Formats: sequence, C-alpha cells, structure tokens
Amino acid sequence: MNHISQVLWQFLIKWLTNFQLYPPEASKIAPQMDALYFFMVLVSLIGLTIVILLVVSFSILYSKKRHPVAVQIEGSTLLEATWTIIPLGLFLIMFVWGALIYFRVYTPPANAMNIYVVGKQWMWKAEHPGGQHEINALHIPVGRPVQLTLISQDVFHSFSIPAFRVKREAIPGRYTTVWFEATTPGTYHLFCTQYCGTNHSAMIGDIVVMTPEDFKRWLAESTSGMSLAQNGERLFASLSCNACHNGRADSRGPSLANVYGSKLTLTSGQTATADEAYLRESILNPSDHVTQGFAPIMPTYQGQISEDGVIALVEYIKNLDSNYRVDQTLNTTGLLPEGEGRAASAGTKPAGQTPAAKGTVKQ
Amino acid sequence: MSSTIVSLPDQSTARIPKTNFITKENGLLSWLLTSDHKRIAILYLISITFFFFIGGAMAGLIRLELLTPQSDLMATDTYNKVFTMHGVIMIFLFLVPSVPATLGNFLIPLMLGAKDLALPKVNLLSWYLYVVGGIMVLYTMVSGGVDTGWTFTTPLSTHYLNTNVISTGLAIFVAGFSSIFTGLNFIVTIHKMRAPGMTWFRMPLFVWAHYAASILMVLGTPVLAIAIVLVLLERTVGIGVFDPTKGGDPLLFQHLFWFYSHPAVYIMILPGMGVISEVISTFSRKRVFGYTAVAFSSVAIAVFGFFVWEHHMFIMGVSNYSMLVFSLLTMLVAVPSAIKIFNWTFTLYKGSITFETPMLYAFGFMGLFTIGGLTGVFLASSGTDIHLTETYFIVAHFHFVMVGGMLMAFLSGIHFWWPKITGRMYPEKISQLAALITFIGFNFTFFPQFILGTLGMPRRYAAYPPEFQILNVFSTAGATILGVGYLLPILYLTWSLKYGEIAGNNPWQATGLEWQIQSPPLTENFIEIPIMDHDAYDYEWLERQNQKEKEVTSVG
Amino acid sequence: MSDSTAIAQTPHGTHEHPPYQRHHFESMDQQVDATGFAMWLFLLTEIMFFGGLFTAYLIYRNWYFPAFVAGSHQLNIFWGSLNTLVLISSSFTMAMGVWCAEMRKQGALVLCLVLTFILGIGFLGIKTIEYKEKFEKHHVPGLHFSVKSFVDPASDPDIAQYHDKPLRLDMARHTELYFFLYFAMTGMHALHMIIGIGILGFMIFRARAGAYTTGHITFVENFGLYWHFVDIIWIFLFPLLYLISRHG
Amino acid sequence: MSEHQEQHEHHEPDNRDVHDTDFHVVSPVTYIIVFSVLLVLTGVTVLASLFDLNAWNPIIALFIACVKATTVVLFFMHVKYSSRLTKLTVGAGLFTFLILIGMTMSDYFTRAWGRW
Ligand code: HEA
Ligand code: HEA
Ligand code: HEC
Ligand code: CUA
Ligand SMILES: [Cu+2]
Repeated sequence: MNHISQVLWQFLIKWLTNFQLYPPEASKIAPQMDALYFFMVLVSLIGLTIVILLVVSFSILYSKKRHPVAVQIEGSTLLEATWTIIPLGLFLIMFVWGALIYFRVYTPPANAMNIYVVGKQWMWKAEHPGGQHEINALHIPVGRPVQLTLISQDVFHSFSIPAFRVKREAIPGRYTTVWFEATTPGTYHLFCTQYCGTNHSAMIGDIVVMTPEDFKRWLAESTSGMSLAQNGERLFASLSCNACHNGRADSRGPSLANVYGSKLTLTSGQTATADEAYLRESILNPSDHVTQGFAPIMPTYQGQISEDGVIALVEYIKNLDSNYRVDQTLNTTGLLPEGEGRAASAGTKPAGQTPAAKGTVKQ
Repeated sequence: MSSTIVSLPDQSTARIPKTNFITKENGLLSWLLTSDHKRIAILYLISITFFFFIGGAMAGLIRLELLTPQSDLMATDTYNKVFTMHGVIMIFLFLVPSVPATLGNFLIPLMLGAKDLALPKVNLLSWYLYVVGGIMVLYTMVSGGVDTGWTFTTPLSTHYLNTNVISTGLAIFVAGFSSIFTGLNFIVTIHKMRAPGMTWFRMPLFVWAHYAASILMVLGTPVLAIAIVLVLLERTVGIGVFDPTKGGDPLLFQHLFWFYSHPAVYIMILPGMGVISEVISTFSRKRVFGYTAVAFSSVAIAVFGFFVWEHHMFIMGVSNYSMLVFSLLTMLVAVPSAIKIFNWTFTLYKGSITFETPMLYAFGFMGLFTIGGLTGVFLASSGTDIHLTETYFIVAHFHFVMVGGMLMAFLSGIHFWWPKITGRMYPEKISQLAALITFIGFNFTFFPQFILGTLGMPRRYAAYPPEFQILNVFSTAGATILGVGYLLPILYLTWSLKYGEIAGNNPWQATGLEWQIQSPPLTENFIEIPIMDHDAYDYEWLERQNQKEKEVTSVG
Repeated sequence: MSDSTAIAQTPHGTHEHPPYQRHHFESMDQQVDATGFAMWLFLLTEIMFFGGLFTAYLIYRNWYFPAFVAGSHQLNIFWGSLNTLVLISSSFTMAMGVWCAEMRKQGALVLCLVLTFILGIGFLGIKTIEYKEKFEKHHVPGLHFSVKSFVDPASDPDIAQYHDKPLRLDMARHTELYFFLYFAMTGMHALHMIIGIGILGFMIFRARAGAYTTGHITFVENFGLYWHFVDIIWIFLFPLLYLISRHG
Repeated sequence: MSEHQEQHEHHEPDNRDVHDTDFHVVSPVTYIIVFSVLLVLTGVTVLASLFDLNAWNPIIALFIACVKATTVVLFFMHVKYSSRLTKLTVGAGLFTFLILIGMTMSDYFTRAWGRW
C-alpha cells in the first residue's frame, strides 16, 4: 500500500510540474494559430456552460417535486432564430479566421529557403540545397522562412511539427509544400502523423532550430561535398538531358535557363507556372504538358530516377540561370548518340569520361 | 410528490401477457427464420452486443499498450491490427447498426401503428448479411488480422500491406448492404405503412431521425461499396485507379470513402438523437420544444451531411479552393445539431422532470455530444485542423460524439424501452449508478486525449514520447472505469429478464403508440390498426385516456 | 389492450385477402405501393454505386485525354452500336412484357420475357466477343497489359483508320487506366445483366404457370424497373466509352 | 372492394402518399414510339461521333444519352404516370449523384489554380 501511494505521489508531482495545455510556440504562425484555438475554446466553454447551466437549473427548478405539472409549450420562433443565428455567426467567424490561417500556412513567401523532404516507410530524409542530407532530423535557422517541398516514395505520410503548428501530407507522386519561420532555438518533435504501416510510430525525429551562426556552422560541417544542384548537374548529363536541352538555337528541347518561375504556354493553350511540381511532372510525365512550339518527343523518366534524383534535377534546373553550365558539361561529355537518353545508358558508358558524368542514378 | 413517474401495475397480481412475440413460437428455428421485426431486433441486439464487447476488448488492449511510452505489450504491427479491428468492429458492426437495427427495427412499426416493416424478409436478410459480415471479420481476426486502419487509405491498403485486406473489405461490403437494406426498409415503412391519421407531423421524432439516417444509408453506403470493390480489384489484379505509379490518384479513394464515411457519422448519431427526443420528452412530461425545428434539423443534417466530406482531407493535398467550400458547408451542418441541443434544453423548461436512468444517460449525451460537436468545429475550421488533424484531438472528438453521444443514447434507449421489449423493469438504483460510472469513466478516458492532441501526440502510435505518458495513464485508468460501466448493464439487464418487476403497458406514462399496447407486444403488434387522432407527445391526451379508462373500470 | 387508441374500422375486415397479399399490409394498394417504392430506392443505391465509377472516369479522362482517345479507338463502334440496339430492344420487349402482364395475356407475356431473355444473352455474347478481342491484344489491365498499340499504332491494323500518332510511353501507360475503367464499368454492368437474366429465367418459368397474369404483377413490374435501369446505365456507358473520345 | 376503397381514402385524406396503383396502363403504341425514338437517337449519336466536332462531341453525345435515359425513365419506367413520391425519389437519386460527381470535381478542377 505504502509503495503504491509513493508511486501515485510521484506521479502527481510529475504531472503537476510537467503540466502543459499546449505545446511551445516556436514559430511565427504558432501564436496566430493559438489565438484562434483559444478563441474557439472560449466560445465552446461559453456555449457548453450555457447548455449545462440551463440543463441544471431547469432540472432543479422544474423537477417533479417542485413542479408537479408540466406546462405545455409549443416552441418559439424567436428562440429558434436566436440559437440558429448566433452559433452560425460564431461558426462563420471560425471558418473565415481558420481559412486565413490555412492559406498563410500553405502559401510560402517568395524569399523562403527551400528544403526538400522525402518520406518513405519509415523515415524522413531531408535534403538541403547545399547537399546536406539528414535522416529523421531537420536543422533549420531561426528567423528565416523555410519552405519544405515534400514528397513520398510509397504511401501517404504526414510531416508534423506540433511546436510550429504546421503539418503537411507527403503524397506519393506529387509535391506539396508548407512553410514556417522558427522563432525560438531548441529541439522539437517531428512526427509522421499519417498512418503509414508497421513502423508508423517510429517515423519520428527532431527539428533542431539553431541560431543563424550555429546553422551556418552545421551546414559547413555536414556538407557532403556536392550541392544538390551539382548532383542534379551530374544527373542532367548522365541522363543526357543536355542532348536536347542545350540552350542552342537548334536544340530539340526548350532552353531550361530561367524557366523556373516563368509562365509557359502549353500546346493545349493553357498557361502554367513552372514551379517545382511542374518541373517534376515535366520530367516524369512530359506528355501531360507539352510546351508550345515543341514536339512531344521528350521521353519519360518515370521509374528511372528516384525521388531524390528528381529533386536534384529540379534543384539544378531551378538554379540554372544561363546555359553556360550546360554548355560546359556538353563540351566535356560530348553529344550523345541519337535515341540515347535512358538512365540505363548512363551506367554502361565507356570509361574515360569526366567524373561529372558518372552520376549514380538511383540513390 | 414523488420524484418518479414510474407507474407499475400491482406486482402481486400482474403477469406478463401469455401470448406475446417472444412466447408465440419456440425453438431456435422460429427465431432464425422469423420475419417479425421485433424478433429480428432482438437478434440484432444480441449480435451487436457481442461485437461491442469484442471491440471493447480491443479498446482495452489499446489502452493497456498505451500505458507506457514504449511498445512493450505488443509489437507495433500487432497494435496496428488491434486498433484497426477496434475501429472496424465498433463502426461497421456496432455503431452503425446499434440504434437503428435494434430499437429502430423494434419501434418504428409500433410507433407508426403498423404490423411490421414493409419488407419483413428483406429485414431478415439484412440481419443475415450482418452476420456474414461479422463472421468474415472474425475470420480476419483469427487468420492474422488486418492493419490498414479503419480508413483503408490507399496506396497503403492496396500495395504496401500483406494482411487480410480482402476479407475485411468483403466483410464491410456485405455489412454495408445490410445497412442499405435496413435503411431502405425504414424509408418505405415510414412512407407507406403509417396508420390512419399518422401524418408526417404526428410522427415521433424518433421516426424522423431514423428517416433522415435511412436516407444517408441508402444513398451513401453504395459509394463505400464501390470504393471497396476498387481497392479489392487493385489488390487482386493491380489496375491502378488509386495507384500513383500508374497515374491514378490515391486521393480519389479518400473522396469516395469519405463520401460515405462522413454521412456515416450522421448515420451513427441521428438515431441516437431520436432516442434523446423521446426520453427527454417523456421524463419532463412535455412535448418536445420546437417539434418541427427538431424534425427538420434531422433532415437538414442528412442533406447537408452529403456536402462536407472533404473536411477529412484538408491537409492531404486537396485544392485550397474546394477546401473553402467544404469548410464553410461543415460550419453549416453543425448548426442543426446546435438547434437540437437547445430545443431539448428548452423542453425541460417548465416541465415536470424526473431522473430515471434513461434521463441520466440523456443528460450525459447532451453534455458530451456538445463537447464532441464543438471540437468537431475546431477540426472543421481549416486553420486549426492543420495542427489538430491526425492527433489524439480527433480521437477524442469522435469518441465524444460516438461513445459519449451515440453509445449513451443507445444505453438510454435500451433502458427506456427495456420494459416494452421484455415486459420487465431493469433495477433502477444500480442502473443509475452504472450511468454515473460511465459518465465519469468516459470523461477520464477521453478528456485527457484533447490535451494530448493539442500537445501534438499523433494517433495510431504504438509508442510515443515519454512526456505524454501521464495523460495516457489517466486515459487508461478512465477506460477501466468505463469498462465497468459497460459491464454492469449487461449483468443487471440479464438479471432483470427473470427477476425484474413486471412493467405493464406503460410504465413511463409515455405517449407513443408503442406504449399503448401490451409489453412485450403481440407478434402482430396491434390487434386492430389504431387511428392516430392526436399529436405526438400529447400528454393531455394521455391524461384523458387514463381518465376514460378509470371511468370504464369503475363503471364496469 | 384496454388503453389502446381508438380502433379503425378496418376496411377489409370482411374481405378475404388475395393469396399474394402479405399479412402485414392493410391492403393490396399498400403492398404494391410499398414494394414499388422499395424498388426505386434500391435503384438509387445502384445509381450511387455506379456514381463512383463515373466520377473516376471523368477525372481520368480529363487528366489523360490522349490515352482515352487512343483507348477508345480500340473499341469497336459496330459491336457497341449493335449492343445498344440489342439492349434497347430488350428494354422494349420488357416494357411490352409488363403490358402483357397488366392485360393478363399469359402467352404474350411469356413470349416477351423469352425475347428479353434472348436479347440479354445476345448482349452478353457480343460483350464476350469484345472482351475476347481485348484479351488477345493484351489490353486487359493487370494481365500482361501491353502498350504496343499505343506507342506504335502502325503495328496495329485495327486502328489504321484513325491514323493515330504514337503516344509517348508515359501517356501510353495511362491507357491501362482507360481499359480498367472500361472493364470495371462494362463488367459491373454485365454482372447486373447476368443477375437480371437469372431472374428472367425464373420469371419465364413462373409466367408459364400463370403466376403473373392474375392481376398481381408487382414482381414483373419491379423487375422491369431493374431491367430498364440497367439499360440506362448502358445508354451512358456507350457514348462515354465508345463515342466521345474518338477525335483526339 | 372499390366502395371500401373510397371509404378508406376518406378516412385519411392527408396521411399517405398518393397511390401508385391506380396506374395508367401505358399502351403499346407509346412503347413502340418510345422504342423508335430510342433507335433513332442511337443512330444519331453514332453518326454524330463520326465527325470531329471538338468539344461538341461529348456534349452532343451526353445530351442525347440524357434524352434517351429520360424517355426510358418516363415511359418504360412509368415515372410520367407515377406519384409525386416516385418522381421525387428519382430526383433525389439524380441530385446525390450530381453532388458526388460535382463536388469531387470541384477539388480536381481547382487544384490547378494554385499550381499550374
Ligand atoms: C457520431 C459521429 C460523429 C459526429 C456526429 C460528428 C460530428 C461532427 N464532426 Fe466529426 N468525426 C467523426 C465522427 C463524428 N463527427 C469521426 C469518426 C471522425 C474521424 C474519422 C477518422 O479519421 O478516423 C471525425 C472527424 C472529423 C473531422 C476530420 C478531422 C480530420 O481528419 O482532420 C472533422 C473536420 O471538420 C469533423 C467535424 C465534425 C463536425 C463539424 C461535426 C458536427 O456535426 C458537430 C455538430 C455539433 C455541435 C456543434 C454541438 C452542439 C452545438 C451547441 C450546443 C452550440 C454551442 C453554442 C455556441 C457555439 C454558442 N469530424
Ligand atoms: C463506436 C465506436 C467506438 C467505441 C464505442 C469506442 C470505444 C473505445 N475506444 Fe475507440 N475508436 C473508434 C471507435 C470507437 N471506440 C474508432 C473508429 C477508432 C479509430 C480506429 C483507427 O484509427 O483506425 C478508435 C480508436 C481508438 C483509440 C486510438 C488508437 C490509436 O489511434 O492509436 C483509442 C485509444 O485510446 C480508443 C479507445 C477506446 C476506448 C477506451 C473505448 C471505450 O469506450 C470502450 C469501453 C468498453 C469496454 C472496455 C468493454 C467492456 C468490456 C470488457 C472490458 C470485457 C473485456 C473482455 C475481455 C478483455 C476478455 N479507440
Ligand atoms: C529527346 C529530347 C529530350 C530529352 C532527352 C530531354 N528532354 Fe526535356 N524536353 C524536351 C522537349 C522537346 C521539351 C518541350 C516539350 C515538352 O514539354 O514535352 C522538354 C521539356 C522539358 C521541361 C519543361 C520545360 C518547358 O519549358 O516546358 C523540363 C523541366 C525538362 N524538359 C527537363 C528535362 C530533363 C531533366 C531531362 C533529363 C532527365 C530532359 N528534359 C530530357 C526534350 C527532351
Ligand atoms: Cu509515415 Cu506514418
Ligand atoms: Cu466528417
């Protein structure tokens, strides 16, 4: 008995000292989200109190003992209107307020630094533009908007950082984005919140928020020697993308320099903005959107490049502001024979080419 | 003045009527081949109780596992199977048929003054379909289980699991048709089988609620059926409608699934709301405040319930613009529920209230459903949904509405109509205690989960960071209390079958047609079809009726 | 029963009920009404069941239009049109069957039912021919599906008339989705036909014994509703799958 | 029987839906006309599909299909002569069907707005 009460006691102490009602507010959006949350809590409490107060006081006032004969009342249009309109009004406020926050969370600012995140059963892999990879962790600087571009290699996952109040589904076959700006250095939980199979509950990690200086140091220490764009460049050459996208006047494919962010007109007549998702789709499903003025000859690379590879390519194309680099690689690798352009060929190329051409295709 | 309305016949002389639907025929076959809606209701009652306890045992395992942060009681995939079976059983084999297939089946013909449902054989077929579905689920359990979660998210369920998705899918498909036929039967009955004088606005609100729920069953369930068929085809022949690697869209599955499963949550609550209307009215001796508003709000919930399914997919990559539409419509569908709550509250006003067990459960319903519903609004507001979705906040939300709401309503109804079904009263004191235990245990179990969810604890986690342990311990402790609260009724209700007081026709002095006939009723319900000449919940009519009877007996 | 409500003068109290009136109905009117209404409700569930497939069809046709064009070129308009005619005729004979039952013409009823039966079988027969062709050309999704006809249309003489441009591999793969939807939709439809034909067989048997020419025709009428509904599904499947995507 | 029937109706003028049973027996002439209309429309729709009319192809084909379906529903399925309830039921089915398709499409068609 004594033993049990001690355990209980400790338990209580532990509870009281660690008691929290909501997680730390470590991002810019968190206080805004919490404001709405507490508004809703408040409204709910008031609503609930009204209901409980009415029920309890009517129960006391009109219990059979005190009020033996019921008075029949048909209803009241005025009251009906009241309790239709007031909750409706409150709910509508919540709807508008909520939608504002929703759009804020899912509309990254233009100056955000972009980090790619690939989810797979059962880990998170983050890829920084500088080529730093991390598994089940994400290091970010404080005070800088960070955009995540998420994708899954297999099933739905969901990237959740409760302390930032953000969460976004990683979908197979499609990029999604979310952004945040961390405000307080520290380590926070990263969860996969979408049920994704056996080890769903182990698909967790740490979000490490650092001061800008620390972050710089971390970036320098964890570099793999090759940035994402450089990786992409190697792939670009080894997949012989540059056979068509060489930026020359007679090239078969459109020049990719500065294509990122531009508005393209498709043969279907629609226009499209070339964002990450568009670039990815162009590589994997080129037939879905053919740029005006070009023949639909680009082969699909579906099944030949891993998501990480696509990310590297996208990052490379994003940063391509002139065709100088493409030209450089072209000069070193030489034009590939007609019909080439398969990933498979990359591995079977004869030795003696520049190291830049020896990109590993599947990571 | 006494504080009870119970008016039982003199126990020394009272007898249970010799001929009634239970004693009419004997033998197992007479039950298995019956087409009497009352007997089928009892078959359902037994089978869903069975599955409730299996589902409850699963819940017990979940809570035990979550007592500690590590996954030490069972391996993670076992845990995943356990919560999947818990969800599947509780939803498809317990809550969806709970009130409609038992109380609804039993009462709708009685309340309308009909001899049976319109299609008695189809009704029996529904039960058999249910049983087949149930057996397939049991088969799934013994042959290794399934770990998709009750939502069957593609492509997880189609290409990444090698558990018994197919048998579970088929089970749900079959059980779905059981539900479709029940709903269809109710709609036809309500339209075509009403006794003379029973106009739409003289129907009890219980019937209105079932009418609304039936619409959802008939129109929603087939979409679930086709979604499941597509999943099964994808697993067997690999066709790719939901497979992103073949150009399919995995979100399409969720559209189809939630097109059913959102309306399904109203299938799960509306019949319960019907029960609450009856109970509140009876125990406050008053016509339900704003009868028409309550009736139409049921229909409004049913209609608007079809327009909001996407709120389960807000962060899953749906278009932002359609999110706006669905979020707005979700706000609209919440309003009719609020209307109901307030109308029930005002039914108490100037009533003459007593606090028997059904009423206690009804009070429990009102409090817990209000909390559950309002937290639903947190999730419907797209901004907060980002933070709260896929966490224990949702788990708490839906247990508040499903367990705190519907299960409370179910228990309320079971106690309320127990004397009608069996002819005997349940023991009042201990059942009041059970209601109290349930209420306390419930809050202990699920309230901490709101905080857990806000703190960010994801759902469907076999292991969790240690800082969440304390609240989880609370929750598990509460579940133990809750379990006791649910075991008690089983015990004393069984006891009462033999030892309960004889109830007589109308122990609650309620106004419904079902109370004006003997308990348990005759197989043909009414010797002669009644003519309805008064409104529902007309206590003055009942008074006059009792008066008349007294005169007759004193003269005779 | 002492405290029951006022008792209705049961209008049929003195009448013998017809043998086919079920005990719980007050009148034949009520029974016929109720079963007819139930049949309609059942058809609603069928609409929603097919609704899921139609939704999928619309989405993917919109996404992968070229694949749907190429896929629909593989369908044979002749067989499709013929089947439409067969099915419409069977609907007509069914409608006539209901009329014969109403008019209590036993021989004609049996004839109509038999004709409907034969036309139904005919429909399935033609469908089999079409399915077989798909099977031979490896156009059945999941079973060694081949995109050859789409990446290299010149190799497929059946579609020479359309002068299709070759699809690139990524788009060509999506024809599998088209064929899946083709098989799922026509297959579900065929399943309904098979069930219907089974019931028809039973009805022919009963009709010859005179079961539906006594004035009690609920069964024939409700089956008619089902049969026409299946016809309507085809009325939509035919243009969606065969016709609207012919021109790329 | 019919006398009783009337009495019956008097008892409860407002509580049941109009009976379906006093059905209008549709004459074979109507059926034959409907049948020929269906045949002709099938011909038209096949014919129309042979010409390349761009966006009009699906519109025409679906319009014809709708007309055909409506005729079948109205005449073969007797809805034209049925009670309001039956008409309402058909309407409800159609409505929910359109909700399923329409609201799902509202997601698919607006996804692009934010992306490309
Ligand atoms: C019986 C079942 C039931 C019921 C009735 C409801 C009712 C509601 N639900 Fe719930 N819901 C579920 C069962 C149910 N839900 C389940 C099972 C899930 C999870 C599925 C899964 O993912 O596994 C879920 C998930 C769920 C989500 C998805 C969350 C997510 O995945 O991100 C959302 C989002 O909008 C939601 C909203 C609502 C709303 C707005 C209501 C409304 O209908 C509630 C209306 C009621 C009220 C609003 C209360 C009464 C109001 C008052 C008394 C007024 C108070 C006064 C003032 C405001 C002044 N629910
Ligand atoms: C009607 C629906 C219903 C009901 C009644 C319940 C009842 C309960 N549920 Fe359930 N629950 C769901 C529907 C329901 N649940 C759904 C749909 C999910 C989601 C599944 C998914 O994610 O896919 C879920 C998920 C779910 C979770 C989250 C799991 C996770 O995400 O990881 C938890 C955790 O606490 C939980 C707990 C409980 C508890 C404690 C009860 C209690 O109320 C139960 C109390 C009853 C008893 C305890 C039974 C009493 C009898 C006995 C104790 C006898 C026992 C016998 C033996 C042990 C032999 N449920
Ligand atoms: C056989 C020639 C060819 C090869 C090889 C090729 N492309 Fe293309 N690419 C094209 C053509 C032609 C287009 C424009 C028409 C279209 O969109 O299909 C194009 C379009 C694109 C676009 C869209 C830009 C726009 O303006 O629409 C991107 C991005 C792209 N290619 C990237 C790549 C990458 C990355 C690779 C290698 C992995 C690659 N391409 C290989 C020919 C090619
Ligand atoms: Cu990944 Cu859960
Ligand atoms: Cu919902």
